[in-house]
Amino acid sequence: MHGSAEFVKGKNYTASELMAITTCKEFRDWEVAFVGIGIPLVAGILAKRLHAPNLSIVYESGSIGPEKFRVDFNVGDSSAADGALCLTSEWRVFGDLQGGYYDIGVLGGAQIDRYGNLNTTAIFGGGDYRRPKVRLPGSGGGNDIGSSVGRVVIMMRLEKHRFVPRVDYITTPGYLDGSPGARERAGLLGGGPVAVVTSKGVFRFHPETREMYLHTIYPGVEAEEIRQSVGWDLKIAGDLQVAPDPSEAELAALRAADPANLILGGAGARERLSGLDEFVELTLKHAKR
Amino acid sequence: MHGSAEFVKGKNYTASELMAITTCKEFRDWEVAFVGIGIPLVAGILAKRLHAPNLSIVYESGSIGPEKFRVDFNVGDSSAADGALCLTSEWRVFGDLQGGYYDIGVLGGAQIDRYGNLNTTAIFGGGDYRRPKVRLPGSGGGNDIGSSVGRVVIMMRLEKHRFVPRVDYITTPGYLDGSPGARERAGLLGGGPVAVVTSKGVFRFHPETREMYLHTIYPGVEAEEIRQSVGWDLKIAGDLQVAPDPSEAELAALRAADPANLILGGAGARERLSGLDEFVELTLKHAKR
Amino acid sequence: MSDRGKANKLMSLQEAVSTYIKDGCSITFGGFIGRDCLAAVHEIIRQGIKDLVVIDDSKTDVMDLLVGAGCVGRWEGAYLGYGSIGLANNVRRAVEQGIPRPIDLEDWSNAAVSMRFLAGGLNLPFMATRSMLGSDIIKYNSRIKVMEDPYNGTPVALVPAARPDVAVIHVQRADAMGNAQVFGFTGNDGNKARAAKHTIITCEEIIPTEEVRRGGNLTLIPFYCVDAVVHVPYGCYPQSCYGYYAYDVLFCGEYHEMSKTREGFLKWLDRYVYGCRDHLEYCSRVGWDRLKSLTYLERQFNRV
Amino acid sequence: MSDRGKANKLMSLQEAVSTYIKDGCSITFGGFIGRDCLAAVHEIIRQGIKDLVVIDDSKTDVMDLLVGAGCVGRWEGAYLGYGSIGLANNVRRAVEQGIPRPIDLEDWSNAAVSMRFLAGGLNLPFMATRSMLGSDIIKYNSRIKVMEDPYNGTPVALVPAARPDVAVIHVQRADAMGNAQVFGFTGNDGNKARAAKHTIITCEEIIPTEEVRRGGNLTLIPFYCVDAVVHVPYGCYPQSCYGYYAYDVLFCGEYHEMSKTREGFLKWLDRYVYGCRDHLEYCSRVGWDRLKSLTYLERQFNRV
Repeated sequence: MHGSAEFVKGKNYTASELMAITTCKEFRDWEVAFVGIGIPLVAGILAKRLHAPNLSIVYESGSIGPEKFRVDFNVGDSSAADGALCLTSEWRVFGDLQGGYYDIGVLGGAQIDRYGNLNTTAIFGGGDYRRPKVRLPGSGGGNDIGSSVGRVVIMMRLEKHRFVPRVDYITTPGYLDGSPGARERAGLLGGGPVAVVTSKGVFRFHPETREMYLHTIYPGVEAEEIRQSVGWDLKIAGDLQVAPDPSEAELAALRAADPANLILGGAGARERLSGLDEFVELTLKHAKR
Repeated sequence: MHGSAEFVKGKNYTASELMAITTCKEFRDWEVAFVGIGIPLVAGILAKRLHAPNLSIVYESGSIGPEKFRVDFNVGDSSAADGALCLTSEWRVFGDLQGGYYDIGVLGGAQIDRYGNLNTTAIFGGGDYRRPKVRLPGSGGGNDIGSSVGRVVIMMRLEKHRFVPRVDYITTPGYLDGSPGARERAGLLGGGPVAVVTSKGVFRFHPETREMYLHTIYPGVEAEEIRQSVGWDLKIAGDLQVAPDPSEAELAALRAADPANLILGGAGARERLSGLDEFVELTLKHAKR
Repeated sequence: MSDRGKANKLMSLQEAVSTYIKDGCSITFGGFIGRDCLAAVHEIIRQGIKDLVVIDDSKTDVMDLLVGAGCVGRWEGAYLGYGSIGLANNVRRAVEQGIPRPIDLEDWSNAAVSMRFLAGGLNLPFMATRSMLGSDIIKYNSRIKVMEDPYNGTPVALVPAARPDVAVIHVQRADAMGNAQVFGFTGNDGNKARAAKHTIITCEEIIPTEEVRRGGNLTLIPFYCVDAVVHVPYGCYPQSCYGYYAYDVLFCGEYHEMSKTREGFLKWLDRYVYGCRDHLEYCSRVGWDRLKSLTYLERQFNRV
Repeated sequence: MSDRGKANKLMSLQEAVSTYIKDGCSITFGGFIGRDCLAAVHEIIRQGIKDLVVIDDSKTDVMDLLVGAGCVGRWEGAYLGYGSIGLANNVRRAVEQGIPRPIDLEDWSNAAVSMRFLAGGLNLPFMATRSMLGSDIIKYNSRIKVMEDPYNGTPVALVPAARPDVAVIHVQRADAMGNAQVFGFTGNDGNKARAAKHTIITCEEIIPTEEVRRGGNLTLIPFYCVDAVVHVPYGCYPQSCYGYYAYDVLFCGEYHEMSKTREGFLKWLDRYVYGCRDHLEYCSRVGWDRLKSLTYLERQFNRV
């Protein structure tokens, strides 16, 4: 998912920043994380700079445990290999994913349903799979991560057309039809989704019904506002949590991790740069070495 | 197969040396050869030192195209990797073998039959597979080479108990039951055996019947002597060839390739060495760098 | 293999592309949205090659250009998006509106494509995977066959080997024989080179074979898989090449903005592809200072 | 994986063996009649571990010792012979005469074993291969299943994944986390480490993690596959270790001569295994000068 530079009303952070900081708390120190590109990756870098310095990030291009000196725009950027513990092949890291070696994966998506199934392939609209309204990037490694990683965290902007009762196309399996043992019956090895971090709050999944429910809201957000943005009758935790505002330290660390604001700030941030030289300068200045 | 230091009667070379020199002529320049250990390997090194300097030798341990500075006693010796073009994994070179990238393979064996099937697993004797008279090393990569390499050259001492109508156990497929298309029907990709280089002469295979026949005899050997050493009614080529004696240059190159005579000379040669230092000295003196 | 057993496979990019890449052939590209062989792609477009069947994992920059230039008839792959930059505009236009021509899409996951090339690289008819089970990727792709494994009875998905006609792979270093050394991640390149009927290597540096022999552990692709070796410095630009130059996020951003309209894309194509005789002219147009800045940046972090 | 995510996995050879290698467990060893972990094998014998199920490709030196010492109940593998030196005497005695105990043998080819570990390393239930078709290996091994491939109808042989309890792998360099770098051929070690439930790395040198990071392309086995890291210089002797020491053909020849009789073998075992408290004492008994000669010889050809 892509960033935007606009501050949340009355706050000193953007929705993207809040999502990155919230997601970063899902990583634990010493874990191995298989992380997709964009804001999910920044969340991983941030976790390494904050509470999980020994987190190893794995890229599907074949890089295992790089030092996160600089931010990556793609999983295949040379930066993804900076000081890596092991530089290997794509098929090998997917094999290790399937082998159960990776604890956590973070994914974005365009559409999600109540059982955590993700669509990143196509929004059918009036059309169908062959001629959709919007063609999305496709699975990439998303399906593989959702199939086999220990637990999955999903990051998505909360919008009603994205949170639907049934996705047009299951690119990445969540809990499928939600029936008991649906994942195991299909042959899936990973644990499935544990959290959906959105721009308004965090959803989790009921251990029995496997249905997504509202677990945490951000400061200043109303639960009802969230319920209106979801396409099914959303359940809300009895002990609904309210997340704290990000601390100054968290925001500073995050902004240093993406110093030109190119991930979190989106296209607008590119235009604000005077040119490539400023990008090079900012990258070198904030590189953590 | 293992060497012996005894000269052929009336000659200045041993049977092992003659076999190595005869085999070496089967390699062509620029080919890629998958070669087993022992005398087959020395034949490959010799070819590189004589007429095929660009021959690439591949070892099943995962070494591709080493410079043959020194002789190897096992496929996994560090020497097998000296100056290699590519150092990789065992499964990878077997994959490349299966992919058709290797032109020629050279194998030894304990038992062979008229259709070129090889046994390196067990001589049953009075027993069976589970409790054989002699347990041999097993397939190793032999079966794989015989299954998939472009063409196979076999090296074996000519002895009646080794050249049998039907091997006790087909470790490495030759032409199986000899019926037309037997290899293709089984699913085998490689071309099968083209020559059996023995201590008395060279056998080849009839293009239609797939039966092994006598193609070349060594100087001083009688065809009848060979026929007596084979366990079936051996056919002899109408234009039976007589191989020339090895040249002095060939013998000198061969002896420099195995300077301590440990491959071609067998156990006796080990005892003739004064100790490890002499071995180190000989190796360094004759290393071709 | 005898035609591959030659000491010198060096040729120009023009010659390598025209010799091995034909209308209608199937093709795969090395790299993984990083180390993609953009210079070769520009040459394919300049030569007007049509109806390509691209079999690949994640290969956005390459595909968006080729699709926009009308070179692609079919895509079998996993991902076509610009990471943090956005969707692939030319791909969208082709799929949603058939502009400049419709393309046939077959969806796989990256692990599935990886297994297809592993099978191809081992000359096996298929590989199994535990990906895609339960998903709609299988529903819409009849070439994925779900079976119970004959040892434990667990479900696995079989995927068929990929055996494209051509692979084009950019590496850091190669010798004239075609021994190719890759630094940084290696993607599926080792398998792609083996699976393809013909492999073109483009590289940042040509090194003597003696230098290859000093570091055989770094040779990902041995000479016997390679047909052509082409020296193309900055052959991945605007993508990154580990140890040589960093990603040009601004140039890519500009491409993304321009390619939002068909007119904008065609303008871009005229300027950077049709309007350049060869890769050298493209580099000049981009600006050598800009390229050197990216080399400077990369070398602060990685050196080969 | 949390128990594997530790910064420091260094331990003694005694501790690593006693922690992970139990009576009756299945085990595989790294190397390929070269870079085999002989020091660990001696320790297994000293600890009197019994009924091992060894799953391996070509692993003669290791197996002949373990079989002769009565540690092995079953072998699933491809090759047990001494290359140019001769047959494996202890293996022969066990199979032909049940001395010191009968062992159960299951024959595979090296490619088949390689595919078994590739399947295990990818957590797949099986792999296909085009080896062994038409041979008696299939006739006597019911776990090899010949099928028609569902895409083209060609015959292939399926082999089941190998998932041993333990892998012991000797490498040139590793850090305390367990990132293991191999120079020279790599055998099936990358897959063995992944396929095994527990992996013990023995190594010639412990290096700082910073040094690993300077050459990530040489890391064959990442930390997350590793449970124990043991520093054992000359840990492969009398076998070779690329870049560190050459093969001792004379010592191996002497072993081969002595092991022709059961008595001779037991004498050898007393002298070099039971009679040595640990690997250091074994090195002393062999003689440091001898070891240094082999290092000198190797370094004329290869350096890490």
